Amino acid sequence: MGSNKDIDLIEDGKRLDGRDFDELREISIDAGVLKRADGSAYLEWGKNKIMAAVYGPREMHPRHAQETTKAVVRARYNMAAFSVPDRKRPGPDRRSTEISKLVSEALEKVVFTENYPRSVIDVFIEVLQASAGTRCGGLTAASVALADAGIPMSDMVASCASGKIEGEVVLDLGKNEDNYGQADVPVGYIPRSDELCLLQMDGNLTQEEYEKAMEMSIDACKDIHEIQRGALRERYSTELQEEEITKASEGVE
Amino acid sequence: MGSNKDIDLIEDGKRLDGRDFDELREISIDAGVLKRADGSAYLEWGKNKIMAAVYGPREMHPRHAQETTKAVVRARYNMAAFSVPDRKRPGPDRRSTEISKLVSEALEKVVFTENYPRSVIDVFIEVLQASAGTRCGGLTAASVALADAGIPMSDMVASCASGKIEGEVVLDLGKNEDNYGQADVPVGYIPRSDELCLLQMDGNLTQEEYEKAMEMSIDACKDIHEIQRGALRERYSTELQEEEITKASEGVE
Amino acid sequence: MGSNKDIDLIEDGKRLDGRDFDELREISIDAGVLKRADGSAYLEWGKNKIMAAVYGPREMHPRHAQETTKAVVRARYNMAAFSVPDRKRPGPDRRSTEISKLVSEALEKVVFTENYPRSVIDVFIEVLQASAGTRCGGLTAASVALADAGIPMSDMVASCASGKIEGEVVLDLGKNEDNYGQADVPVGYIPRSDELCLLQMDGNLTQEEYEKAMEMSIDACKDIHEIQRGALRERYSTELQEEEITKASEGVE
Amino acid sequence: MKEMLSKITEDYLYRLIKEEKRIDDRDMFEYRDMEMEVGQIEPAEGSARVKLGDTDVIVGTKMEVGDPYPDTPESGVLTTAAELIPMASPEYESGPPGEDATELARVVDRGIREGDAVDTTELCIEKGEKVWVMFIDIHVLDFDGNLLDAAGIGAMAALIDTEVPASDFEEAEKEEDYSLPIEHTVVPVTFTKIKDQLILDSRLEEEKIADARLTISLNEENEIVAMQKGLRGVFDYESTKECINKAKEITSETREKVLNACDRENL
Amino acid sequence: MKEMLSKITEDYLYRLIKEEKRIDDRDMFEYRDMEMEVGQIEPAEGSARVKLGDTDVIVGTKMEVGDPYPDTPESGVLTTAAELIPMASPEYESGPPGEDATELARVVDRGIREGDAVDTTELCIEKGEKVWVMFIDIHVLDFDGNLLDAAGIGAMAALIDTEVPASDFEEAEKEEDYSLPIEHTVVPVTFTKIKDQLILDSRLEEEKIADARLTISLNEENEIVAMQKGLRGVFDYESTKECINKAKEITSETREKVLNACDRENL
Amino acid sequence: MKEMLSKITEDYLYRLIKEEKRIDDRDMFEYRDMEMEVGQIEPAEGSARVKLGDTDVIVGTKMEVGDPYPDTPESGVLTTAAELIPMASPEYESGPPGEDATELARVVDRGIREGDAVDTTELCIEKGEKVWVMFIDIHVLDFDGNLLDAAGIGAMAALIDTEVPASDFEEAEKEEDYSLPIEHTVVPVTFTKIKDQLILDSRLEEEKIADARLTISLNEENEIVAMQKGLRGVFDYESTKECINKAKEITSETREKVLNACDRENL
Repeated sequence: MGSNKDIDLIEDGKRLDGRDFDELREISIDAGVLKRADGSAYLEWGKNKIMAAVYGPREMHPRHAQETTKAVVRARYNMAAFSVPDRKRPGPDRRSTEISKLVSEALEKVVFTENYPRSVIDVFIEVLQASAGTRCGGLTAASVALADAGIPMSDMVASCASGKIEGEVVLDLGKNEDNYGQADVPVGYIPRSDELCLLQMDGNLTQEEYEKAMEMSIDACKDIHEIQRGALRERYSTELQEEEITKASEGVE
Repeated sequence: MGSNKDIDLIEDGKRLDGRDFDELREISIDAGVLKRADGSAYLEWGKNKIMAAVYGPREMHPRHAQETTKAVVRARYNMAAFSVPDRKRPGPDRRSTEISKLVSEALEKVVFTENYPRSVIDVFIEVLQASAGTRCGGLTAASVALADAGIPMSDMVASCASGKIEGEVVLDLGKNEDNYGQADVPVGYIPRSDELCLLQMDGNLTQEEYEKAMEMSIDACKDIHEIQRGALRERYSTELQEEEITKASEGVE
Repeated sequence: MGSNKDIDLIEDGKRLDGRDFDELREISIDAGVLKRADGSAYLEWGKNKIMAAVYGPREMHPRHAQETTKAVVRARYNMAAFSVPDRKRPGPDRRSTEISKLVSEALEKVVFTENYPRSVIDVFIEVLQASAGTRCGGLTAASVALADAGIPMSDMVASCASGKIEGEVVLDLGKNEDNYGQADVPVGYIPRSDELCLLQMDGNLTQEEYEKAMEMSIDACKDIHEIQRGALRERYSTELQEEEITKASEGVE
Repeated sequence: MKEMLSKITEDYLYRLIKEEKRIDDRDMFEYRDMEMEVGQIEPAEGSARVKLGDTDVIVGTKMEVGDPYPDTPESGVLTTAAELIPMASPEYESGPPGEDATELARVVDRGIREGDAVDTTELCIEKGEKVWVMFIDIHVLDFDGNLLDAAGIGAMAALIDTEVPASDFEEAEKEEDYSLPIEHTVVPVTFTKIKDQLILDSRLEEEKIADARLTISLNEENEIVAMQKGLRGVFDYESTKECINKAKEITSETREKVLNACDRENL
Repeated sequence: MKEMLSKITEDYLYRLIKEEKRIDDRDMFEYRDMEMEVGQIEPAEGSARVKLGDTDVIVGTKMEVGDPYPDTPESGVLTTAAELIPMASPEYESGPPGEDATELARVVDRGIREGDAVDTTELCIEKGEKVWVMFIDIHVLDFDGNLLDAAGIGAMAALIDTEVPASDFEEAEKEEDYSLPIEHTVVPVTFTKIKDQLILDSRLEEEKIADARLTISLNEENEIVAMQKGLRGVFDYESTKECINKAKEITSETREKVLNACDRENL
Repeated sequence: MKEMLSKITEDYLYRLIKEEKRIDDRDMFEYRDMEMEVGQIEPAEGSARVKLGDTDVIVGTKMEVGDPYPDTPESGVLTTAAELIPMASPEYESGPPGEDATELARVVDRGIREGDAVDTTELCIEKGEKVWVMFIDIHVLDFDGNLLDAAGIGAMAALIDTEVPASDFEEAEKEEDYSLPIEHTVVPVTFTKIKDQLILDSRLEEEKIADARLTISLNEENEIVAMQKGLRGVFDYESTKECINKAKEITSETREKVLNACDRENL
């Protein structure tokens, strides 16, 4: 959390961008937006712009990283050089290495990895524009990309953070709230099994605040899950439509 | 091209080093100058001093880089730390990476690579002293080194640049001309088939100037080709002489 | 050797820490101090604190580094970031690369490597606190760790330096003596065969001084060898005791 | 993980090309649909996303205040980098830029630099002491051929879109941001050679069987500012002249599209 | 060179856990013997060696004078690095830190940083110009599980042990060394989940069959300052609450041990 | 890609050595033809190319103005690097220096540095602020054994050849270039041990069967300034003394050759 400067983040019971304490920023997701990838999703979440792509299951290289009884889910989180105000030097840094690890772990739980021994399922998350909450956005988009790739899953992971600003527990911190707030708790949630597959926290929370934050996040994740499902429905219906058009036009010929 | 300072590069219809517009700097090539390499050539071109060596065909490592139907020609262009006024940090940089790629591509066309599936032919170019035109010098020397290594080739590549200084199209830019000139067009030429296997250009040329430059370069490449062939003849005759001396001395015993 | 400042290192025929010219700093060695390693030793030598561990013989990776007729001894000398006054950046540097090579070479001579073709015996030396003489300390500790790992050896290598300060040849330079002295000669010695497996020197010595230094070092190495053997005896007797205790307690049951 | 085309696909493609036909029924010298979105990336000083069919490239510019090079004390500094991220193709791997990414960055860079697209002398703040340093970052999202054109066009558009962030840098000694001083609009076009046939805007499958390519960058006065022959094949001199002639026509159309997409007045 | 447990060992461990037993007869929520040696490394500004059974970790701190980050001109700089040196385990390899070492360093770092363990504003020497830069280096000598706690506890102890070496640095503008200004004592505890059972201070064999872990760092007021779920398994929300409750008790005992080992008065 | 000798060649070489003979009929302690070209590389401040038979090494020096090390504020800085470029041997690979190149650079460096070849105090421009930084770069073109001597001799010759480029650096505060201040001429000689036989100037095939080597660097007063035992074999103490005795004779001949090749008066 930030340098705790005396910056007002709440006015008249609302946040500076007008949101209520338990209100998400706007989220939209498009599935199937890339051609080369086996699955993909593009997400806008507030000012975040994030692309996720999935390749696989495919043979794992290097071989010694293969697992004999299951596929490995290998996520790579990356920020474009121009995605942040101060240019990000290309290549992984410690932060992105950690996020890549956590996202890999969070996704593996929902994928039926035992179907594909010795394989790897590569998940690439590219942050094109960053504005607080990119790991949650990336995990959310990646789940949709996995589904778009047709990879058998028990559920999609929905992800969202809540935190504390000016002593209040609020949902989905924006950029200033993240910089000047007091705590941040990103969560990855599997609705069907009611389980947490990502959980981090930093800042300062009492146990009561923690519980309030978690309950907010879990509720929000359920909403996000609906948006994810909507993106897939949209995608399939487009595909269906296209098929129908093709059929129709074939009929014409 | 350089910073376009107002520097005189032409006086009385001659260039500062006394050359005519279509005149090459002095070039000399010695073939077979290294012991360990399978083939080698040492070239001096104006103030450039360049060594080229060839190893192979030999088994390609790593294996996944092998091609099943042909050999790969893999050139590595490198500048010695002391070859330029400001010390060059050891190791490849972006410029040398690009040159290595272009030289590899230029040479592969003349080598009968299909004779050596799964092999690699390594070409090493070391610039010991640099003074404008090292990629052309390196490519020219490398061709001789390949021939010296006895690798079957359809022809040797001859290479040379022309460019523009003070609005005039001239052949084979020298160091100051390169720094303060207006355009540079390095060319790799295969005399037997009249084809271009290297072609780059930067600066500013009209189409007419381009044509003038190219015609100058192609003519010059034919001259350079003669120098290359001379180096090989010299090499073989030395070898022959040595053999004869050996025979003679054996006769004496 | 250091910057040759005018710093007094000898007073009244004694060194600043009270030692005689041919006196070692205090040395203690404990064998078998780590659980995961196959063998280990912890050494304190003056203010040096050094841990050595051995893994192997085990299969050599990468495969192309295997030797078909013998094991390779591969030492890695490393300094902890906090082991020196100015923080040492993690990772190998040129100095540690050279020491690793020399220690590998020094140890291979005493190990019966031909017993383990295609294998590697890894020796890890971690300097936790450095105070002049870490390569000798590391080599000495590593020998004990090899023995502790039960690896068949012809002898243990004992190692020690001598050098020159204020024109006098002295044994086992301390930190200031190393910084401001005139020469340093680290030696690795195999008592049983009376051979030198490590020998470096830098500074300035006449041949006479060299001989004096070497004779001091070889004598000292014999003493160090006793300390090494003591550490092993201690280790075995502890093990024996433990076994007896176990037996006794089993008897009780 | 280099992908190969099947022998059948390869033969089919060769047959098509011989008959002067293409897989997607385009003409030999026709671009795919070109979509351009300019200025969509807020944290970037300038940005452009260029789609050529399924090829999808984002170029962003970032600027900061830094040191000039000792030999050009009065010029700003330009740096171009390209990442062929593994999202874009199963053939791309994580890690530092390989030779393909390096060539891509350098060809785009040469067009911009040698074509004097930016007036770098106006990016000098204090001679020999401090200048604007500009990063042009090329990010490939989806790869279906012809990266050189997509990236080169995107870079030019991103530059035109760039606002110099003077107000963010005290050292800049200006209080207001201003548009990047553009001197020339440089646009590349790449010809791909398959057997003896030249085509424009090659798709991935076409590049798999390509012998050579030739990239030509022209400015608005039809002057050649950069060229690059690529791949292991050759060109003869006559066909390079042919390409230059065609390039004039094609790049002026492309230039039009770039300027339209950019919506900048003072050019 | 990842080591596997044999099927038999694995089954045995699962059976034990099911019966709420452990290989070394410990209780589910009992630490192994914890040994702490503080201040043994002379060249370090502060140091602590923590042994949890056979797990053996040294943490050392080093300080130097350097530049502040532009966005925090009045704060000292904290950097945490971890090396999983190959001495400590046959599974560790030489080379730059991998993802395990990176996660270890970052989790320890977050506890220290977000828990305001150090009053970094007191490490500012001259606003925006020079500050103390502190390196926390984690060196693992022997690995038998639960690195996160050993390293986190060691880091807190090393910080408490740290003397700011003001007398060594002219730029520090103070003539005497002084104890590092400690604001909070932050202590982590890690719960390991095997099937449905939670345990504390897992040993290597237990980690081999672990599904997930949860690290919780608390300060002396029982406020949560950092959390991290690790591994490929999940937690349900209820059990995270359970863990937090247990963590309060456990960390206050650990904190007591740390303070005793450190022998520092002004806290 | 380590090359092996065939068993037959190996046996032949051993038999020769036993009879105190060598493949090229040299004496045990005889150098191959030594060719030295000094000052041929114009952009270098100093340079020397040394050929020992087919071994071919170029050493170049470069100087620039930079910062002194904090602990030697009144001394110039010396850095030695070696590249075993893959041109020189099928066994060398591209990439950062391995342990052989590192040892080579460090042994050469120690001879120069510990032998006070250069008076580095004269390379101080302004105490604690700016000094001359010198790079000695060793470039191996053709490798047929005994790199240590070729590189060490070349480095000494290149240093003697070096002109300090004061006129190129405003910060140097001198207007004219001047010869590098040489204090001692340090020359190395390397003995190679095969079974119980010592030889000088080993060729590649001899090094393939060598047990150990010993490099001894002496100054013009026959003082030992650096030694290094290499390879996996051993020396006994008596033979090191023998080597030192022989080294005096040999290095004074070598020193003569270096000085003749360098054609510098003020030494």
